Amino acid sequence: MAEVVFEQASRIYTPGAKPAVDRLDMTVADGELVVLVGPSGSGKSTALRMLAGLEPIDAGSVKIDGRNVVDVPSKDRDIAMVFQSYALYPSKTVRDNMAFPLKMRGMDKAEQAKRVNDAAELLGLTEYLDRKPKALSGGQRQRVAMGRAIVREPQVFLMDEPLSNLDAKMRVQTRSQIAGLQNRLAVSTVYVTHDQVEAMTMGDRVAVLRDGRLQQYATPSDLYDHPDNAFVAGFIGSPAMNLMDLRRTGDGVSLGGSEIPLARTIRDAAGSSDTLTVGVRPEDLSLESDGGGIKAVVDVVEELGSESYLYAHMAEHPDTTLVVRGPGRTKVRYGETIAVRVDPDALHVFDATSGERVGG
Amino acid sequence: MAEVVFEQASRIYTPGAKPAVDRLDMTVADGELVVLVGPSGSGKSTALRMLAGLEPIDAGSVKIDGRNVVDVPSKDRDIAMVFQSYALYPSKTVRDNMAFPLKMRGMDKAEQAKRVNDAAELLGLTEYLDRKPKALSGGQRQRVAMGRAIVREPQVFLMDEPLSNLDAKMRVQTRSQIAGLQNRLAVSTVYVTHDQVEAMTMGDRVAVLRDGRLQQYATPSDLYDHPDNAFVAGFIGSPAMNLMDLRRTGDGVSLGGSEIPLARTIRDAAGSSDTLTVGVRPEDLSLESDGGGIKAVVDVVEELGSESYLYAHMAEHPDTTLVVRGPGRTKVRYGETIAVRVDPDALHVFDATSGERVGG
Amino acid sequence: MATSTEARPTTSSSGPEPQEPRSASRTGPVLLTVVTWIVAIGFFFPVLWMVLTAFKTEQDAQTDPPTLAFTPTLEQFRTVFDAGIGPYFANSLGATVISTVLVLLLATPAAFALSLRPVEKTQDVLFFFISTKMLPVVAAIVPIYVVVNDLRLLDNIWTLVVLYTAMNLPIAIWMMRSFFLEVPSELLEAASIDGASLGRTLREVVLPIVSPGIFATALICTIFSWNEFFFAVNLTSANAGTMPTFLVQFVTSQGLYFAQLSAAATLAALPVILAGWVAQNKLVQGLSFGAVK
Amino acid sequence: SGAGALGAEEGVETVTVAIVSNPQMEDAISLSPQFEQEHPGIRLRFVSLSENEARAKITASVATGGGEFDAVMISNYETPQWAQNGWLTDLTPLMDRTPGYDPGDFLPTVRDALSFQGRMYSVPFYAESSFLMYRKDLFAQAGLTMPAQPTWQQVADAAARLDDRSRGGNTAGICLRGKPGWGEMMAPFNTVVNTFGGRWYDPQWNAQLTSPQFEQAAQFYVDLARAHGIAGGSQAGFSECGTAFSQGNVAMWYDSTSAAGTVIDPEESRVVDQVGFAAAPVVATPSSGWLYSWSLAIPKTSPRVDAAWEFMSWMTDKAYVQRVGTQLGWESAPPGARNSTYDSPQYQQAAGAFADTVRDAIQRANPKQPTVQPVPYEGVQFLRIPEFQDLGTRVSQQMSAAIAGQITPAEALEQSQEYATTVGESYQP
Amino acid sequence: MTSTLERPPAEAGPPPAPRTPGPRSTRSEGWVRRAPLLPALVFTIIITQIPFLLTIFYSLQSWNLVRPGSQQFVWFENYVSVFADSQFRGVALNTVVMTVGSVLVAVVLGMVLALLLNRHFVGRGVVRTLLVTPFLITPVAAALLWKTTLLDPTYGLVNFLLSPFGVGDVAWTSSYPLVSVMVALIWQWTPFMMLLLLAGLQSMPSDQIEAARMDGAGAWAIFRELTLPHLRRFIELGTVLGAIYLVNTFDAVYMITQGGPGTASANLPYYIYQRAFLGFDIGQSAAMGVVVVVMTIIVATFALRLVFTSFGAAEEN
Ligand SMILES: Nc1ncnc2c1ncn2[C@@H]1O[C@H](COP(=O)(O)OP(=O)(O)OP(=O)(O)O)[C@@H](O)[C@H]1O
Ligand SMILES: Nc1ncnc2c1ncn2[C@@H]1O[C@H](COP(=O)(O)OP(=O)(O)OP(=O)(O)O)[C@@H](O)[C@H]1O
Ligand SMILES: [Mg+2]
Ligand SMILES: [Mg+2]
Repeated sequence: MAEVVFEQASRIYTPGAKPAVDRLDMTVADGELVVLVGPSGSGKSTALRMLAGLEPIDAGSVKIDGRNVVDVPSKDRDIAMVFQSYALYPSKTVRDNMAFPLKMRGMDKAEQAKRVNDAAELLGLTEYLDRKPKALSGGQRQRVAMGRAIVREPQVFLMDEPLSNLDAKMRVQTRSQIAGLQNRLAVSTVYVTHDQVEAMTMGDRVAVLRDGRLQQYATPSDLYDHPDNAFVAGFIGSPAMNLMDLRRTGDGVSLGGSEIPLARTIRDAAGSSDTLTVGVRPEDLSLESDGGGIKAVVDVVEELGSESYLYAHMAEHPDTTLVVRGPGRTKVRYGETIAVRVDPDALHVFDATSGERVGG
Repeated sequence: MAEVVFEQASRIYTPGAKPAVDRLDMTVADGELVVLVGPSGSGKSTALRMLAGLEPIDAGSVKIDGRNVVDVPSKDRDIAMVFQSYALYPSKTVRDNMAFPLKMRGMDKAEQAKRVNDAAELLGLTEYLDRKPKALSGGQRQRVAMGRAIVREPQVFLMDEPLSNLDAKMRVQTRSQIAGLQNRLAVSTVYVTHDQVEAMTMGDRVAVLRDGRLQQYATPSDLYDHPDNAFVAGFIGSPAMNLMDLRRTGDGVSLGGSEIPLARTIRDAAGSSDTLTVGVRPEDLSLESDGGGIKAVVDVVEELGSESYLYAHMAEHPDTTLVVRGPGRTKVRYGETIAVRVDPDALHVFDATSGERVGG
Repeated sequence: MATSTEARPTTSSSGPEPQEPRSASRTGPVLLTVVTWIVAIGFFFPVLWMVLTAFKTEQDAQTDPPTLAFTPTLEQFRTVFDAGIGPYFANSLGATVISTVLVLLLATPAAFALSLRPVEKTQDVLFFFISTKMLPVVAAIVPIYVVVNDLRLLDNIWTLVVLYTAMNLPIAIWMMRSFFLEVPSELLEAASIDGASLGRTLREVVLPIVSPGIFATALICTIFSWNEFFFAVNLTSANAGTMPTFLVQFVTSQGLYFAQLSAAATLAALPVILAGWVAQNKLVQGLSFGAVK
Repeated sequence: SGAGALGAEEGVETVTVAIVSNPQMEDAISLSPQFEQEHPGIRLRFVSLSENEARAKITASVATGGGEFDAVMISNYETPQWAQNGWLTDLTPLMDRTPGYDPGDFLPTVRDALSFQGRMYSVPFYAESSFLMYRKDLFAQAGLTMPAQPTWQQVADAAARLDDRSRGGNTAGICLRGKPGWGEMMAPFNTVVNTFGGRWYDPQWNAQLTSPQFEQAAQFYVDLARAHGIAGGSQAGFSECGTAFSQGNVAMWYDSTSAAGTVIDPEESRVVDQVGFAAAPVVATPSSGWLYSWSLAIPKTSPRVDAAWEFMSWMTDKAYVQRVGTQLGWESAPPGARNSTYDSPQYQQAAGAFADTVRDAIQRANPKQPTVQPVPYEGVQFLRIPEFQDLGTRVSQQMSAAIAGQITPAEALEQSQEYATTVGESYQP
Repeated sequence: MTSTLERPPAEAGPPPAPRTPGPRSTRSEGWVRRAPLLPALVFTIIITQIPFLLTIFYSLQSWNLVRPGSQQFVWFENYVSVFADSQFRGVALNTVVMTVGSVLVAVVLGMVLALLLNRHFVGRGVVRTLLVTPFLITPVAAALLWKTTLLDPTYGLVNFLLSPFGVGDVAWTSSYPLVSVMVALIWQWTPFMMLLLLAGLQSMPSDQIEAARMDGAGAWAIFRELTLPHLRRFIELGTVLGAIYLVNTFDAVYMITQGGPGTASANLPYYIYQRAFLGFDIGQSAAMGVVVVVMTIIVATFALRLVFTSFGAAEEN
C-alpha cells in the first residue's frame, strides 16, 4: 500500500543554477512500476534520491501514502534502492551486503539466510556469496546491489539503472524476474533505465525527463505512438524517429521533392505555420524496389542480424538525413541510392518552434 | 601501427581457483576494432587489464606490435583506457581530468585546451568542464572517462563498457563518433560492451568470452549467422535465439508434433545422436494466420513500438518455450494460441552434449 | 619480531601462480628497497643502542669510543625490577587502556557528527577541540593541581584517566574525522536506505572501513597516555604513579646511571612497542575499494 | 590497581615519604623493610623522583597544602624558609623525647643550616660541601704538587699544564660545571664568586653582579672552562663531569664532596687509585666550600607526625649509619651529617682517602658570611630567598651562554644584573 | 492520463531557493545530528575549561607559591611584564622556529617514508616496525638518549660516526642547541607522520592510480597530481597535530639543553616551566600560558582558515 506523489518537487544543487529537478509532478500509483527515462543529466537519479530522502527537497513536497515525507529520514521511509554507483559495503561479503537490510530490520537469521540465498540464486551470485565486493566483476557488483534491494519487501523500490552492466541475456532474464517480483509483491517502483527495451516493456507508465522537467508521463505505447513533443518523439525509440523540419506545401509537406499529404485535422491544428517538424520512425519507412518514392543515398548500413538500419541522406537535400529499417540481410550497400516510401498515417507532426505535437 | 596479440594469456586471481582469463589466444589487427562480449564475470575486464598492464599475466604473453609487453609498465604501453568504474580523479575538475593524459605527455597548453574542448563538445560536457566529478550525474561521469581516453591518440584504445550509463540517443551518437574516431586514427581498439547493437555494429570482429575462455572470434554477421556453439548462439541476439533440445525423427527433428526437416549435410554430421539442440531466432519464426504451423500459447507480449515479441509455450509441450517476433502493433494478447512457422533454412543445429555446431 | 601481513597466500595449485605486475626495470625497486632498509635501520639504531646499553655495566655504557664489545649483564634489569616496577606498570596499563577506550567511545560519534553528517558550525567545534591543547600544560598544572586537590583526587588513577581522556580527545576527533571523510557518502546513504540507525551505521558500515584509522588513533592515544609524564609526576605520588614517573627516579642527580636508565626505559617502552608493532599491521588494510563505481 | 584511598589495614598507619632518588636514598628504601618489621604499626610508601621533579613536586604539595606526604626530603635551602612560612613541623621536641637520637652529634654547620630561630625543622640525612678532585698520577707525571688549600690561580695554572689536548692527547685540564641551572653551574660558580670577593647584593639589596669582583670571578670561571674545560662545557653538569673524570678524561674536577664515593668505586671509575682530594680553592676568603644537605621534614599538613618521625629518626639515627655500613658496606654510609660517622674506624677505613677532607669542608663552610663584604642573605652556593631558583637559573643560563662563547661574561652579567635588580627591589622597603 | 508539462519559459516563476545542504533540518533532526557530538563536547568543556578559567583568574594575581601572603589582585600587571620581557619574545621566536622546523621536516620525511613503505618489498613489515619504534619511546628517555649517547661531544655516537669525516668533536648541544633539540624531536615525530600518511595512502583508491598509469603518469606525476591532493587532508592533520604538540614540547628542551646556552634553545613551555617550577610565580606563569593560548589561537586561525583549506574543502569530496 504505497502511492508515491511528487508535488511540484524541486532540487537545486547549486544556488543560482538551474534546478536538477524542476517542479516535478508525478504520481506513482500503488503497485505501479514507473520507468523514468531521460538524457544523461536530466535529473533521474536526483528524483529518486529525493524520494529516498537522500537529497533535500528545496521546494514542493513528496508524499508516500498520502503522508508528506519531507521530514522523514531515509531509514524510516521503508524504501529499497539500487544505487547507480552500487554503494556496496566494501568490508562485508556479498552475503552480508545482501543480508544487511534484513539484519537492520531484526529479521531472524534463518529467514535472512533463506532470502539472501534465494536472491543470490536469482541473480546468479551463489558462488560469490563469500567474496568481498572488490573481488567481483562490474556486473557482479551490480547484481549484488540489486540483490540487496530485492531481498526486502519495502513499500517502494527505487532502481537506478540496475542492469546497465549486465549482458543482454542476463538483462532480459533479470528484467522479467524483477517485473515478476514487483508484480507479486505489488510494490510501487520507480525504475531508471537507458535501455529502450526495458523502458518499453517493463513500465506500466513511462516518465520522460529533460533538464529536470517532466516531458510526458504515459503508457509506453502512448509514448511511442503519440509523443507529446518532438523531444519525446526523438528520445523514445531506437534508432530514433526521423525528425525533419519540412516546408508546407498545399495539403501536406514537401520531402525530397515529393509531397507528403497531412491529415485534415493536423492541417487545421497547424494553422498558418510555414514549417512543421515532421517525424517518422525508421520502421514506418519502407524500401521501394520499383523505383517510386523518395530518393536517398545510403551512408551507413548497420546490420544487426535480425534487421538492419540504413542511414541515408536525401539525394536532393544532403542535409536531411533519414534512418530506414531494412530486413536482417539486406543487399543494400554504402553509396547506393534507395527509394523510400513514407506511410502518411504514421507521421508525427510537431510545431517547429515549440516542438509541441500538432493535432491528435 | 599496433597489432595486439594475446598468446595463451592467463590470469588467476586466487590460487587454486579457476582462471579469470584462461589461455586466451586473440589477435587484434592493426587499426581493427574488436568487440569483446560475454556474460558478466566472464573475464572481459580482466583481459583488458592484462593488456593494459594492470593485471599480471600469470601465464602466456601479450604482445603489442610484436613486442612482448609483459614487463613493460602501463605508462609506457601507450594505451588509453576507459575504466568500467570510470576511475576519475576526484580532486580534479572535468577539464583537468581530461587534460591529464595530455599533460603527462608534455603537450603544450594550447593544444591541450583545444583537444579537451573538442572532446567535451563531442560528449556534450562543455558546460561541466569546471565541475568536480562528484557533482556530476552517472552518465556525465562516464562521459568524462570516455573523454579522458579519446583526447589521446594512443596505440591502443581499451574501452570497458564506456556507454552503459548513457541514454539510447546519446549512445547511438557517441557510438558512431567513437567508430569514426577509431577509423580516422586507425587505432587498434578493444571494446567491451553488453549492448547487442553495439556489439553487432561497431566491431570489425567480435570475441565471445565465457568463463575466461574464448568461444568464438569472428565478424558480427558470422557470429550471428554461424555461431560456433550453442552458447554463442544463445548469447548473441536479443531476444535470444530459441534453443530447444529436439528428438530426431527421420529426416529432421520433431517440434510441437510436426517434423522440421534438416539439411542432408547436417543430418550426416549429426551422426547417430538421438537428440539435437536446435536453434531458431525469433525473427525466423513467422506467425501464420491460416492456421498451419506449430501451435503455441502466448505467455507474454512485449511491445517495443517498432516490433513486438511474443513469449509463448508449445501447446503440447508446455516446457518448450519460444520467442517469436511480431509486428510493432500486434493484436495478439496473452493466452491466445498462435501458429508459428519455422524457416528450415534458418535452423542452427548443435550437438546436444557438447554444444558444438553440427554441420555448416 | 614483527610479522609482515603482505605475505602472499601460499599456493597449492600446480597451475601458473599469480604474481605482482612485473615491472620493466628491476634495479629501481631494489635500490629503493635498499634505501628503505638503510633509513629504517638508521631510525631504529638509537633505540637499538639504548637496548644494548641496558645490558651493559655503567662503565661500559660510556666509553670513548663507543664500544660494541661488552659482556652483557642483566644487572641493570635486576635493579630496575628491585625498585618495584609492578604497581607503576599496573597503573600505566590501567590509565592507558581505560582512557584510550574512553577516548574512542567519545571521539567516534563526535568525529562522525563532524564529518559524515556534519552539524552546523563544524569548523568552530573542531577548532574548539584543538584549542584546548594550546594551553601549555606547565602553565595549567598549578590550577589543575589546585582543583584536583580540592576534589581530594590527588594520587588517584581516575584523575589521570580523566585528564588523559581530555588530553587525547581532540587528537582522536581530528584524526578520526579525517579517516571518516574517506568513506564514500553513498555508503551512508545506502545504510540509511537499508534502515540502519546512526549507531548501527557507524558500527556496521563506517567502522570496518576506517578500521586502519581507528587503529592508528588508538595506537597514538595509547602512546601519548603511556608516555605522559607531566600530569603523572605532579598529580600522583605513592599510589597512582605511572611508568614515566618510575623512569625518572633513575635520572639521579648523582651522576647519570645511563645503563640503568636504559634498562628502565627499555622496560617502560616495551609494552607500547609491542602494542605498536601489533597495531601497525592493522594500519595497512585497504579501505573502501569496490564500494562505489 | 592502586586507585582511590590509601589501603588502610586495621591499626596500621601508612607513611608516605617523598625522596630524591640518589643512591643513598635508594639504600634507605632497600633497608626500609627492616623498619617496617621493627614497627609493625607503620607501613612505608616511597615516592622517589629525580632531584628536579622532587623539588618541584614537594614544593607544590607543601605550599598548596596538598597533604600527599607525611615526610619530605628537602634541603637546607628550603628548610628555614618553609619553617618561616609555617609549613613544617618543629622537630626539636620530637628529637628531645627520642632516646639516643643525639642531635648534638650533627655537624654544627649542618644543624644550623636546618634550623630556624634555633629550632630544627628538618633532620639531615647526609650533607656535602665542595672540594677539588685531581689525578695524582697526572700531577706526578707533570711534576706538580697539589697544596692542601690551593688557590684558584694555582688550579688554573695546573689545568693549563695538564691539558694535553693541544698536544694530541684527550685529557682536559679541569671540569667545571657549565650546565644551566641554579643547582648545576650556579653552585660551583657561586663559590668562586664568593671567594673572589663578589656578592649578589649589598646590604640594601642593590644588585652587585656588575661589580669588579663579580666580573673578575665570572671572567675567570668562563676563561678556565673555555680554555681547559671539557668539550661541550656549557652542557657539562655534575654527571657529565663525573663521567669524564671517572673515564680518565680530565685531570681535575671541582665539585660536590658526594662525588668522592663514585670516583673511587671500581664499578664506576677507571681512575680509582689515582684520585687525590683537596679543599675548595680560594682567593680572598679563607674557605670557599659550599654547604648542602638533604634532610627530612614533616609538612604541617601531615596527620601522622609520630609515625613519620618514627621513620625519620630511624633513617637519620646513628644506628642507621651502622646498619648501612655493616649491611651494605661502609662506603655507602651517608656522609656529612653526623660526627660519629667520621669517628667510626670502619668508615675511616672505607673512606679514609677523603673522609677528613669532607668533614673539614663541611665544617668550614660559612653560609652566614659567604664572602668578604657583608650581604643581606644567607647561603654559600645559593641565596636563601625564594626567588633564587628562578634567578639563579636565569643567571646560569647567561653564564652558560658565555661558556659556549655566544656572549662575553660581561654581557652575561649585564643581563643578569637586570634580573637581580628586579628581585632585589622586592626586598627593598 | 498523458500530461504535458512543457511550459513556455516566461511562465516559469523564479526558481525556488535552495536549502542548506543535508536533508531539511527540523529541530529534532538537528538534535539527532548533534547528539553524537555532545558527550565529547560536554566532557571537554568541563575538564579543560575549568582549569583554563582558573588559569586566567590566577594570571590576574601576583602570587608566589613560596611566599605565602603574597597573593593579591594586580589585574594586568603580569601581562604587562610578559610583554615587556625581551627574552619572552626571543623564546617565542625559538618556539616558532622549533615547531615549524620540526613539523615541516617530520612531515616531509614522514611522507617519504610512507611512500617508500607503500610498496611491496622484502621485509616491509619489519621495516615499518623499525620505523615506528622511535615514536613509542617515552619522550623523557628519548631526549636523554639523544643527549647522552648520541650527541655527547665525547662519548656520543654521532661524533663517533662522523669522526672519519673529520668532524668528530662538535659539541652539538652547546654549539647547535636548537638543531640538537629539533633533531631529537624530528626523530620522534617522523614515525607519527609516517603512520598517519601511510594510513592515508592506504585509503587511496587503486583504480585512480591505474588510470593515471594508463594516462602515462610516472611515479612522480602520480604523486604530485593524485597522491598529494588525496593526502592533503592527512598532511594537514599531521601538521596541525604535530604543531600543537611540538609547540608544547618540554621534555626535549629540558633534558637536552635546559634551554641553553643562554636562552638559545628555550621555548615557551620551558620558559614557563622555569617561572612556575623554579620561581613558583603562579601569576606570571599563568599569564604566559594565557598569552601562549591567545597567540596560538591567532596563528592557528590564520593557518587553519587561510593557508589550509581543510575545514571548508574537506567536505567537498
Ligand atoms: N580482484 C579479484 N579477485 C578475485 N577474483 C576476481 C577479481 N576481480 C575479478 N574477479 C573474478 O574474475 C572473473 C572475471 O572478472 P572480470 O571483471 O574480468 O569480468 P567481466 O567479464 O568484466 O564481467 P562484467 O561484465 O561483470 O564486468 C569474475 O568471476 C570475477 O569475480
Ligand atoms: N552533487 C551535485 N552537485 C551539483 N550538481 C549535481 C550534483 N549531482 C548532480 N548534479 C547535476 O544535476 C543534474 C542531474 O543529475 P542526475 O544525477 O539526477 O542525472 P541523471 O538523470 O541521473 O543522469 P544519468 O543518466 O547520467 O545518471 C546533472 O546535470 C548533474 O550534473
Ligand atoms: Mg543517474
Ligand atoms: Mg567488467
